[in-house]
Amino acid sequence: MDFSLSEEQQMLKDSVQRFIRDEYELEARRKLVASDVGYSEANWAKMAELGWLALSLPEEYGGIGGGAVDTMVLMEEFGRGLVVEPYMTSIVIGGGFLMAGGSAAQKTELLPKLAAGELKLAFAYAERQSRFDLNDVECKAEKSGDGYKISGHKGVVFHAATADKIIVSARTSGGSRDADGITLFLVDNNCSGLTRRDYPTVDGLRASELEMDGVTVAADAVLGSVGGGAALMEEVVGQAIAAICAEAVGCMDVLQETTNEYLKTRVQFGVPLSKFQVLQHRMVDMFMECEQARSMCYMVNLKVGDEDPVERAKSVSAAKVQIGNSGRFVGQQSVQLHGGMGMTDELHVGHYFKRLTMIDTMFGNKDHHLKRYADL
Amino acid sequence: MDFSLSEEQQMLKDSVQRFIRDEYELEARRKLVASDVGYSEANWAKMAELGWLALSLPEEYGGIGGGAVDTMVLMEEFGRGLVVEPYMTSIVIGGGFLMAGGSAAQKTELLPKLAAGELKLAFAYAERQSRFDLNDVECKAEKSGDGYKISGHKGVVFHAATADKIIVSARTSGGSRDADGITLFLVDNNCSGLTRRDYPTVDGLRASELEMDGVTVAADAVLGSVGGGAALMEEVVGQAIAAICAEAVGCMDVLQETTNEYLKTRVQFGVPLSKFQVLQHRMVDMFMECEQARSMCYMVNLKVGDEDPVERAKSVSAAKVQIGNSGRFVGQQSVQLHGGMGMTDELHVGHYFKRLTMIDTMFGNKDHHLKRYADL
Amino acid sequence: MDMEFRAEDLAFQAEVRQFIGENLPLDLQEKVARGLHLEKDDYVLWQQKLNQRGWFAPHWPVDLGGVEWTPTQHFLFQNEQVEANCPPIMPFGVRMVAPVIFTYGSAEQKQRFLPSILDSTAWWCQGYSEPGSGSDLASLQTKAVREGDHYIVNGTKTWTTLAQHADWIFCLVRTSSDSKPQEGISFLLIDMTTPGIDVTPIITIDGSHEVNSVFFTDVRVPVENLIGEENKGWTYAKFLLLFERSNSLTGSLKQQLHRLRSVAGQERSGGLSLMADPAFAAQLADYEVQLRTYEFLELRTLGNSQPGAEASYLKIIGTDLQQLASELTLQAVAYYGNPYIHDALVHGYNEPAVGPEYAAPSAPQYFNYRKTAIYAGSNEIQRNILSKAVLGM
Amino acid sequence: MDMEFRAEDLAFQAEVRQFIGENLPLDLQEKVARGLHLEKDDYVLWQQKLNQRGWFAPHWPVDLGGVEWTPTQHFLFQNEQVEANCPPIMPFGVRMVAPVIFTYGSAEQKQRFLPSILDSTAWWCQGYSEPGSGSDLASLQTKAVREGDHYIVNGTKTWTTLAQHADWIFCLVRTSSDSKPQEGISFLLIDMTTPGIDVTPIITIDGSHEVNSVFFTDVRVPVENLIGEENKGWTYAKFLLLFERSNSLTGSLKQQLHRLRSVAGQERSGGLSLMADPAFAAQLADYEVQLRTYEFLELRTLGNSQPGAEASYLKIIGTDLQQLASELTLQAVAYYGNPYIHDALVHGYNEPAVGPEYAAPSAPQYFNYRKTAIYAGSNEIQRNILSKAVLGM
Repeated sequence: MDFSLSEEQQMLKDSVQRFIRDEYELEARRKLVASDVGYSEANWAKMAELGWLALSLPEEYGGIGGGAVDTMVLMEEFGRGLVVEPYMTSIVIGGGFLMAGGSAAQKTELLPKLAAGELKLAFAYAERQSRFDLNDVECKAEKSGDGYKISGHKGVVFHAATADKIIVSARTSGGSRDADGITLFLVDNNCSGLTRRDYPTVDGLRASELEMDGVTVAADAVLGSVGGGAALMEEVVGQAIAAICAEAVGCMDVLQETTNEYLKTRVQFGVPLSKFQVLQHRMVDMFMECEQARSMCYMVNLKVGDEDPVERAKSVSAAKVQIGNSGRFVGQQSVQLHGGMGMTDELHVGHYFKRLTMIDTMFGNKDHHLKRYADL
Repeated sequence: MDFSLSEEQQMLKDSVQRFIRDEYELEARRKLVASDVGYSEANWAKMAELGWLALSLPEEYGGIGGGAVDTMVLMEEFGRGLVVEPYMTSIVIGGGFLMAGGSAAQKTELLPKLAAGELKLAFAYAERQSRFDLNDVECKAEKSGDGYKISGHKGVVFHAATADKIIVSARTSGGSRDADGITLFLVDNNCSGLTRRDYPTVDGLRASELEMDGVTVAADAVLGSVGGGAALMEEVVGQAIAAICAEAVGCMDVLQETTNEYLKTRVQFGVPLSKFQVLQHRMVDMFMECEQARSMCYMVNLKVGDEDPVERAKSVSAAKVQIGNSGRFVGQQSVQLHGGMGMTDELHVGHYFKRLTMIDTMFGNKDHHLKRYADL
Repeated sequence: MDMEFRAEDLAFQAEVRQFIGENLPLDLQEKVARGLHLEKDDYVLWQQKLNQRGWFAPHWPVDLGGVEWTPTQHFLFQNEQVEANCPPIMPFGVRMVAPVIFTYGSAEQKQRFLPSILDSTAWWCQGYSEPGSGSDLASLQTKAVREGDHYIVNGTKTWTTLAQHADWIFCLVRTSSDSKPQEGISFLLIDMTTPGIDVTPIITIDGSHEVNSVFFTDVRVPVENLIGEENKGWTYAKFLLLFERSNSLTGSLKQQLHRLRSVAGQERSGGLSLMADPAFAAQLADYEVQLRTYEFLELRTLGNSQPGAEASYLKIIGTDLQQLASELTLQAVAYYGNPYIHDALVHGYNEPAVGPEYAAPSAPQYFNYRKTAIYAGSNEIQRNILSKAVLGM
Repeated sequence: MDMEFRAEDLAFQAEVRQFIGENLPLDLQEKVARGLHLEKDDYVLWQQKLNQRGWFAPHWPVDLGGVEWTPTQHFLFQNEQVEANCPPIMPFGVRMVAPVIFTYGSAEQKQRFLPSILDSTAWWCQGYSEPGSGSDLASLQTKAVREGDHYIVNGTKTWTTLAQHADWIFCLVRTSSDSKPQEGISFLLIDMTTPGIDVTPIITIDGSHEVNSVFFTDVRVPVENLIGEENKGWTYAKFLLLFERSNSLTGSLKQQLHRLRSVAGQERSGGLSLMADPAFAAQLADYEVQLRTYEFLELRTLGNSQPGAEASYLKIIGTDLQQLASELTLQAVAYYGNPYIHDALVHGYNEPAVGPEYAAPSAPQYFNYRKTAIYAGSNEIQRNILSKAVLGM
């Protein structure tokens, strides 16, 4: 058992930290968020150049072959920088789906482009009625010639507007909430029958509503086996949760450090706020939440590849619960301890708080995962 | 709307306070708890003499005709004194059942004796499998001649050893957890077929396990209608909960006052503990829990007679939830803030804490009542 | 002790209901119900309707325009307003500066300021906090120096709610630095059109413009705008803070609960209503129990016309519940807490909603409500007050 | 980063399991599993078995009887002990005073005291707290005055765990009142049979006799029983406190969880197992998540042989979880938390149980475990330490 970073991981960490320092000052990020696409293509190209897009992809397809812990190192620093580029959707999720379920042809065609920054992917799974159940799928794909015709609605699809292809879950058989009968499709973003409504999100990202009205795809657009999408989603979403836990840890650490610093400099009643015992203990509680979140982040990234599906699912859900609880406490208290200043858009505190709030929602909030854990 | 006490209620309060001051010093109580019967017959006689046993009973049967608020005033002071006499089981519950469901003959025979302190009652309802569901009754009563034969087990029957008669819930029809088909019986304590195992409880009271093996009762032992026991229990247990909420408020107030006093006198690091901000805020939280508990105690005692059964049940369950939460916090923190001293049997802090802990269990803990509230 | 409403109370309640039914425009009612941003005109319209009926300032002395209501009537009045989704009353004039004016002001000041507060032709804002003085209000640095018949005011006020609409600001200013910080403070009324006043928006984390910084540069304020005595302003400030904190929240909490139940009733989980989800149902029940507790805590203090320490615990518990309700609502809408289209929060937005219409205000309200535990003396400050005032620690 | 156990780790684990299987008496194992009171002989028996195998003091230096285990082996060893319901190790000798002796003691002291700690023929207790010195340990008043070759000790120690069995007590005593409270403290080893020592039981709220007051009246202690230098005892005391606080709790928390799951599995609710009750299942899952978090928090600190600040947060979080598990267990047994038959908590009680056998220890354990947030420096004190040591506040 060993919880230390390898030399390569430490170098990666340093490299991302440099990037954040140079490119992700709060004002720079604010401009990206307000820009047309919502992030920087130049940053994306730089990420390709630095090998980060290739990090988790297999060596035989132009990747570096890193594991969950490598992605964790990167995502934690992305969390510290509040990075808005679509790394999670494109690389962790999109790449994850291709690796776990892609055919040889799909891998050969798409993975090298992904690694090179020439292709972006998004993942459309949520529906109006589905809440956090990945298998609650009403969107339908019907056999049509050699291919399929897909119709239905998908909600809150992150970074859909800038994706080249969207991975869509649709039902090829079974009832609305059956695990069996869900199939994943690689759908071109600009294909006919697909209508997108794009919008910003509260945490400075971009997402879209998709309406599909008889979107036609060929048979080779199927990702994984027909009807076998549930297991594939379970696997890849597990990896995404492990990665987002790392992002959350990065956010929390920044908030904890910033708040501690603020309390030491803000003077009220003639002394720094850091001299008030109630605030000292609150900070200790925030610190302990950060340490606990980090522990579970390590745990899930070490276990997300576990062969036992129950142990893997328990690890994923337990981590998501802890991250949700810790993120809520650290986020809320950072604002509270900053007082009025914490309420302003001007300080970065609120931005981290909003991101942490939305991370709890991603792939199921703490209530969802607590129930899933209990049911396992 | 008016939350003040009437002149009579204030006099009652003063009178109980005098009794507690004179008879319920911690050492005196300790002796009662260690005694054979676990309380004082002299105190019981005095309660009869002072009219307290008659307080809630109807005037036409030798009572005073008081309402829930009168009982509340008394029970709050009993809580402050950690009174161990069986007022709750005998008068609030026993008397409550006779008033709500007793036949004219039963009332005429029993209520005057109850008011005079010549009769004690207990209530046997819980069973090994029932948890907090009053309608989960496996104990059976079968028709036998003009009367019934009762067989089965009843657990944790408070003050059964000293009761003259025990009110027993038994099933005359229906399945294990049906609301219909439960009948209440007045069973003589020394009747044949009834075996009792008596024991002390963690909070200094007495309780018993009952085994009934063909206990024979006459038809006039039925309390209320045959098969209609569920509604009767719901009503009387509601009243009991309202009364026990008042007892809990008395306990909490003592703990809050005592702990505040302790913090002001206990010096550590050269200053009284009351000068530490963390402990100040903790005390404020305890104080607020006491005020909230008191608010719900008033609420439930004003609403426990409401004609709308849903509103009545919601009031009862909401109050029990709040009392459970407040009692837990105030009890635990009183021990914590007293430090090592709070852990000793010698101080009264632990005794109030234990009583509050057990009050949460009585008639369903906070989880049970939260669920009941949600289901209403 | 009793909980009965007397016949006259019920008649009063019916009268209030009828008045609201006849006077509250439906589109305004809908705006409130949906949690959309309200414009200045929305507030003014409803306040003027109430004033026409003589119900805008019921807590004022009768000779100045108040009504002799019982505590129960006050309670019923406020409850009905909220149940019917009336716009909230802006407190800065009628509930905050007015009691200071009619308690400590001169006859001239009463005559000059109270009528325009009553008919809502003057909009007030509050100049208390400063960039360096948050919890420690008494450390404020905005200076007022006497020059003939005027004070010359220099300094900065911040977190000034809706100052962008204000005609007047009531300010705490430092008129002496000689002794204890509390002793050199004065209470000034300042015309917002005076030269040298500059209002700058502060955008909060929910993206809204609710608060402002107000900069004062050599602002000349006539001495007749001083309330009471020079250097005694702290007394009036504390008096006002008690009113600010003792704002009844039961009504608005119930409104939040209605909205939460309505949202949860429309959300689906596992093919059923979210209300059927045991974890959500338990949290909702827990919230309802806490709200009922808060309501009865408030009712118990109804009789006290002069709010004291209970103002602090009602503030702590009430704002905790406001935050909790907003959090549960955000949880309820799941992924649809994410979309943020600023214009969708304004009445008259013509695009179709992203996801369910009720979802849009959820996240902004959750973020915005973090302020409730900070403003009017943070909940930490309230606990300090209680530990001293009530527990003698 | 990895979580693999290497082949040698797994071999070690198997070795430990086999040893326990062959050496732990079944009735002792059952006593532990059921949460009954353990006698002195129970502890000693198991400690001696471990010592015969060379596993009683693995953290000691190898030349004194320790073993060169990796952190992983330490972890596995402790885990196996707890999983198999071995009696806990009494820490006062082997884990508390022994490190002080082998770090700061003289060669003679090592020779004299360590062997009897190793073979459990000497039972130690801890003389730190005093009636007036709880959180503020350095204010202690027990005096030791040098008279020739002896110290004359007068004063009172309290909360002395299992002093009724002790042969020796290690004491903090005041040898000087000249300077800062911390600077006049010395660390003395005192033979409990010395005249003038009086042990009085303290009964705790769970009804058990676990702690004591120890009174010293003109107790003569040879100067060779002084550890290190006179007046430098605070250094040794703090060193020892770190060991006390850094006790791994993962194992015992898992044991509590096993018991809780077993109880809940046997309890009925609405005709089903209590485990099927959504509210209970959610609380149990929440507890399991917290425990898993604690376990990995502990694992992350495994590598640090010298415990630092993490000792404080592990203590806070670990004891919170101990209390929570005991509370959930009490909730699980519902009405059967009420009966209190003192003798039923002792092995060999021959009456049938009142209600289910597993219920009897639930309430006493819940009450008893309130101590965990108080002892070894209350959790409030731990937060003070962390805010200074880690956060620099």
